[in-house]
Amino acid sequence: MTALENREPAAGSAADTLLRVDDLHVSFKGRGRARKVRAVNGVSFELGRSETVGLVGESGSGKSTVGRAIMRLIPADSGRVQLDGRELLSLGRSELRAARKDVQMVFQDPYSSMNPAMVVADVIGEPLDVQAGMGRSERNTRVAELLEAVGLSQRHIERYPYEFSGGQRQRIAIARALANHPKVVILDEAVSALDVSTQNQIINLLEDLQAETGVSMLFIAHDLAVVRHIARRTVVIYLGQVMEVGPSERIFEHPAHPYAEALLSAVPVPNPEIQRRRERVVLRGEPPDPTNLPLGCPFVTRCRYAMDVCADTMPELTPVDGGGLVACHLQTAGPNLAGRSLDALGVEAEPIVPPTR
Amino acid sequence: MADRADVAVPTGPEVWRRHAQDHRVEQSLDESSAPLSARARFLRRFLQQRPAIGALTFLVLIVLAALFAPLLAPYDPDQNDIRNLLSGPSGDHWLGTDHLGRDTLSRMLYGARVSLLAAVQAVSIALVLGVVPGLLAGFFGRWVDVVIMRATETIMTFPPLLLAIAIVAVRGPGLFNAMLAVGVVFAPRFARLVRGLVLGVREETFIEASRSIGTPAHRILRRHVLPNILSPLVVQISLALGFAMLAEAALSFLGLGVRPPEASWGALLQVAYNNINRNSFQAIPPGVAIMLCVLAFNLLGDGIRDSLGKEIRRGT
Amino acid sequence: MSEPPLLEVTDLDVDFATDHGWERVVNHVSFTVDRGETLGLVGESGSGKSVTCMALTALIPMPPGRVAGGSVRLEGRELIGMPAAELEQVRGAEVANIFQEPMTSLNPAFTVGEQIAEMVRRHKGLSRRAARGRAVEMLDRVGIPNASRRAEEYPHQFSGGMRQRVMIAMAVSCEPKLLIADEPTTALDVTIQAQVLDLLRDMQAELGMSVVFITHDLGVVAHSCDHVVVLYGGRVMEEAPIDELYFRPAHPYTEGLLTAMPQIGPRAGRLASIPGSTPVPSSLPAGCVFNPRCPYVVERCREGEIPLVEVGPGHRSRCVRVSELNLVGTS
Amino acid sequence: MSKVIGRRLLLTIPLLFFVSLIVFALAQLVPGDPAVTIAGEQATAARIEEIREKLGINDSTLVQYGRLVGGLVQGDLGTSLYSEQKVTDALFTALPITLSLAGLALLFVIVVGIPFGLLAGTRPGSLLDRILTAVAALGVAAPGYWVGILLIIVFGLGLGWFPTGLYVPFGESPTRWLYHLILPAFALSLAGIVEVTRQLRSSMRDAMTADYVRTARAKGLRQRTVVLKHALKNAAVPLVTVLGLQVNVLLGGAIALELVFGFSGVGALAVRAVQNRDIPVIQGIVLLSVVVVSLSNLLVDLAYGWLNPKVRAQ
Repeated sequence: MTALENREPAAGSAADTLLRVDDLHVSFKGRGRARKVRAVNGVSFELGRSETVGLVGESGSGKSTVGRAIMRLIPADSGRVQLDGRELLSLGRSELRAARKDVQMVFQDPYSSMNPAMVVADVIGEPLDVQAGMGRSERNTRVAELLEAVGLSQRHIERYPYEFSGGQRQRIAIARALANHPKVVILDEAVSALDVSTQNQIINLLEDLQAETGVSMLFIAHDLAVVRHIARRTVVIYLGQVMEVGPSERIFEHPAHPYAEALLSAVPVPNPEIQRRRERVVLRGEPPDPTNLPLGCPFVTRCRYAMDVCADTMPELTPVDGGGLVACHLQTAGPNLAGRSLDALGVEAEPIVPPTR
Repeated sequence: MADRADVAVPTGPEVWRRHAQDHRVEQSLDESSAPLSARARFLRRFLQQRPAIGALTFLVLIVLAALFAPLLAPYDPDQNDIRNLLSGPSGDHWLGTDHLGRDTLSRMLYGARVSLLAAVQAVSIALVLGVVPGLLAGFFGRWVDVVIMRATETIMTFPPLLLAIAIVAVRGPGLFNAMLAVGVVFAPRFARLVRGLVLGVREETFIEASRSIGTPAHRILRRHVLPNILSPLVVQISLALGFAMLAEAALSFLGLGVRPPEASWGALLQVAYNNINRNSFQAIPPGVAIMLCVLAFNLLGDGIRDSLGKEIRRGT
Repeated sequence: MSEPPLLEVTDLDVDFATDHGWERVVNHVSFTVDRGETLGLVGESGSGKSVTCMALTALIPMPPGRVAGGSVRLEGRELIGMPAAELEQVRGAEVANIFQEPMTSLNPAFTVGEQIAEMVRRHKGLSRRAARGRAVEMLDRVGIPNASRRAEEYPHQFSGGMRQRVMIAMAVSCEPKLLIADEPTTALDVTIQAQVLDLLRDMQAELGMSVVFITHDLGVVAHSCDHVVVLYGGRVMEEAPIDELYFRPAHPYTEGLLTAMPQIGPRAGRLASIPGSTPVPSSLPAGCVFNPRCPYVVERCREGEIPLVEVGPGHRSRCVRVSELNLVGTS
Repeated sequence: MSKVIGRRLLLTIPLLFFVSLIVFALAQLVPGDPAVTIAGEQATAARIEEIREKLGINDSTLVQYGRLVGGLVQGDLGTSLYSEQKVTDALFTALPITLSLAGLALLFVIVVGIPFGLLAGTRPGSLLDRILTAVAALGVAAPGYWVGILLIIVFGLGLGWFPTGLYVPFGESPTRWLYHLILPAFALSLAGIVEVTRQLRSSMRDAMTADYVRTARAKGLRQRTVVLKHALKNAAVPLVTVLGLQVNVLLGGAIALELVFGFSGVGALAVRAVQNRDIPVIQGIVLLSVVVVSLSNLLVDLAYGWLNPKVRAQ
């Protein structure tokens, strides 16, 4: 029985599922004598047609690893990734090459993600050469079309990447990703390296492109405000595990997981008055060593509501009022919140020191 | 203020949204000049490197002198002149003569052929023996990498000149054997360089981006890896040519390279050294020639490196 | 204003040498920092905010940089042109710095304890032993568990957040009067950022320091600062007390930044943004440097040098249309 | 620390195995019959057979290799084909000369190269930097033995300040030992001085622009402390690499210089052995130099551990 079965469809899943990630596990061999680093530890979520899902987490949460594993740029230990019902993880080499047409990626660093020796026509044209086998003139027509679509002039077709600014390069990377009409685009911290106003331009562009082409987007980011804006649903992960998933509106207004609550509370609000008034939850300590995770909930070492049960049992994903799922004992074994958000708890719980092992 | 507006100017988020919408496609790009290809950018930067230009000019002149040695040389390089043994520079013999009365200038010109050719030979051998294992080690990694790298480490434990001498000892003295030895000594250095470059390029996101498109491995190697390691390799080839000249000169000086009466600059130095008590001047021209050539290869290499774009300068 | 300000920067000009000669990256920047106050220095990348602060104690590399003019007074003493040996006594002891990258800002070859202790020995003249003790005490004060053991460890054995705590411990170890924090939390995760911001605030209260806080994040400014200077193209665009800036901005650029700030609150349609990109020092436009990106641009904006004018108590703006525009701030 | 040494020594075992194979291959690859070479073209068949027996060439390859390794383990490197002298004896006579020459040259490299590198690296673009860079460019291009010849011409034959040859053992007279070694050691060290200057210059330049140096300056440390403590310790990592490689280069360079100055060191021995195709001597010299180079590599690794805590942790 996998994590996603046996659950009402309304909870954490999309209406018309396009991409389904189920119980994904990815690990790396640690350096030297260090043990295995379990980067992704049973992550499941779904992405609907023409939907944008945000995947948020801090560094070391495994969010980028999820994206790369879906793309099969790194091997997964176990789990399933289905695109339109077709399993991606078991595809053979040539099938995989063909399937890569449907899932594309935009990377964080707009500078290293393009071969400096190629002109824009070749950068954007590469997927067309490789996948579509287009003739040169046909290809260049399509490249010009794509440039236009991402807000660049087709006069730039023979220019080199070094001539463009970071934001412009990211537009080129988006054009490259869209070249073969993919079904899904994975954006891995695609706007993190940009200034705020450039960031907004790119986000607006992505929304326009989604409206035009109906492409689905998995938006991986650490910036909560950006995810709040672009994603209809959000998946919050911590140390390779899903803590909470659900409609962005609900999560951002009434987080059900203590980690999501703390994460949101930590984001400074650009308003001095609110900033002075608001009570912040400042998490103590730092994430534990990823080679030596707690048996139970990975968040137990920093959680202010931690109970004894949290230390040795990982809670199941449980439905929450207002939509979505949360993996927290407060919802199941603890003071019964009956599927409500954390604000309902009302009491200021003292953090307990989890048993060390 | 005089022009103060009576009607309030609309302000706030809506204005900015509309403003951004109006300027959506206005992406500034410096279009004052035509786009330059990587090669054109390289050439433009290279032409600004005065020492490198000087070095290149010098090397071209030396190569021409070597090519046209029969036309330029005032005497037959092997012709003895018993009336002029170990003479100093004079109108007849601009650079004097050696102990057999042979004209030093003529021998220098013919020696340039030998020295240059030997350097090219040694570096070509080193490239053939080094680049392929380096590519394999860098691209395949795992045990291939381990084996190849261990082998290069072992070879590099030998002092280079000593290893060359040992190889000459086995194969017997002679220019080709000497250059083969120098090539073998150099090969592991090229192997390591190429491996490092390949590893560096492999880490780049653009390789990952290309893989994610579904680009087959051979195309990645051809379109992404090779173009990005070629330029740093050229830099090293230029430097290696200098070192090979030094190595040839050393082996010939020790009597393990070129066989008499053929001349190379190292062999000329040996003859000059043997007669140093009678005429010290003869030691100057071949030494200066070697030094200037090596210097030129080094300056050229530095110049090429400095002309490469920042983005492909890694690893050099 | 009975007491003179702690730091008084007047008309500071900083140039950098380029292929085309000297380029001005900081142009006539002036501001003051009062005792115990936190001043925010805000701007996008390339606005000159870091260079300004590094020029205060001559930390910019010279060459290629140079301070071309202006004055920096710390308690009335002029720092520009101060002899190097004297300036070394000011750095660390009176003006301390924290930098953005805690990873590269600590020396990888020495233990963190040694790196704090050497500074204490230098400025406080403590013995080797006493300085060690002080280093451990400081590490403990910034919340590093097992301080005496961790003092013996090297920077690579610390996480990003812990390294920034080490930097803070080091910076405040000689109880400076002024702390310059250059994007101290930009490289950190939000939950760690919150810890570090709180720590900085606690240390400031404890030691009564003044702080200059350099950041591009208006959320962090709202959390930490009393007074704000907005920089663009190496110039001061607006300067205001914190609430004034957020609720009554007097420069279109500030309005644009506030509008573009993505918010956690309910989603409000399309994101606003400032079109175009920040100018490079070599090709600044004539007139107001912001005019090519400004929605309120008129003919007057494109000519001459725009003066910085007083629009309220402690509130100044470099905009010719400031009296005509009723700019909207944060709601 | 002892752990590092132990692991290093363990790693040397496969290396020595490889080296013994290569050394063995040297002898096997010699074209023609070494017995004929030794006996001369006119020797009788019986005489040649006698020599073959003595050399053990008639045994199988495996037996021959076993004998080589067996000899190595007992410290026996065989006998010279030419002089009938034991190879170990020949090496031990020649080694002090070469070590004196290379050691003094290494000292020059360190005491001249490091200050030059520091001066050039901390004042990039200054007149001094430009002069040093120009001299360095020439120095790296000039063959050491040629510089040796020039020194003989100027200081020996011309000015008569220094002797132009003859090695005096240290035990006999330390001052005359030094006096006779100065010219060749200087000529030998030139390339190394240049290499160290260049390397230290560039790594100091990098270190001086590093963030941690900015931090050190922001802490109000004296410029001297910033340069000699914070920058130098980090810049020293590539410097140590270069110094380690110098051992290799100096041993090679010593060969020609010994010839120029008429020292009968290992280099001179090697050249003579090559001319005579005296394979056992060549084998011995190659093995000896590998041991010396491996020892210097060990020192380099230990230095890395001290300079770079990250390496130590692994």
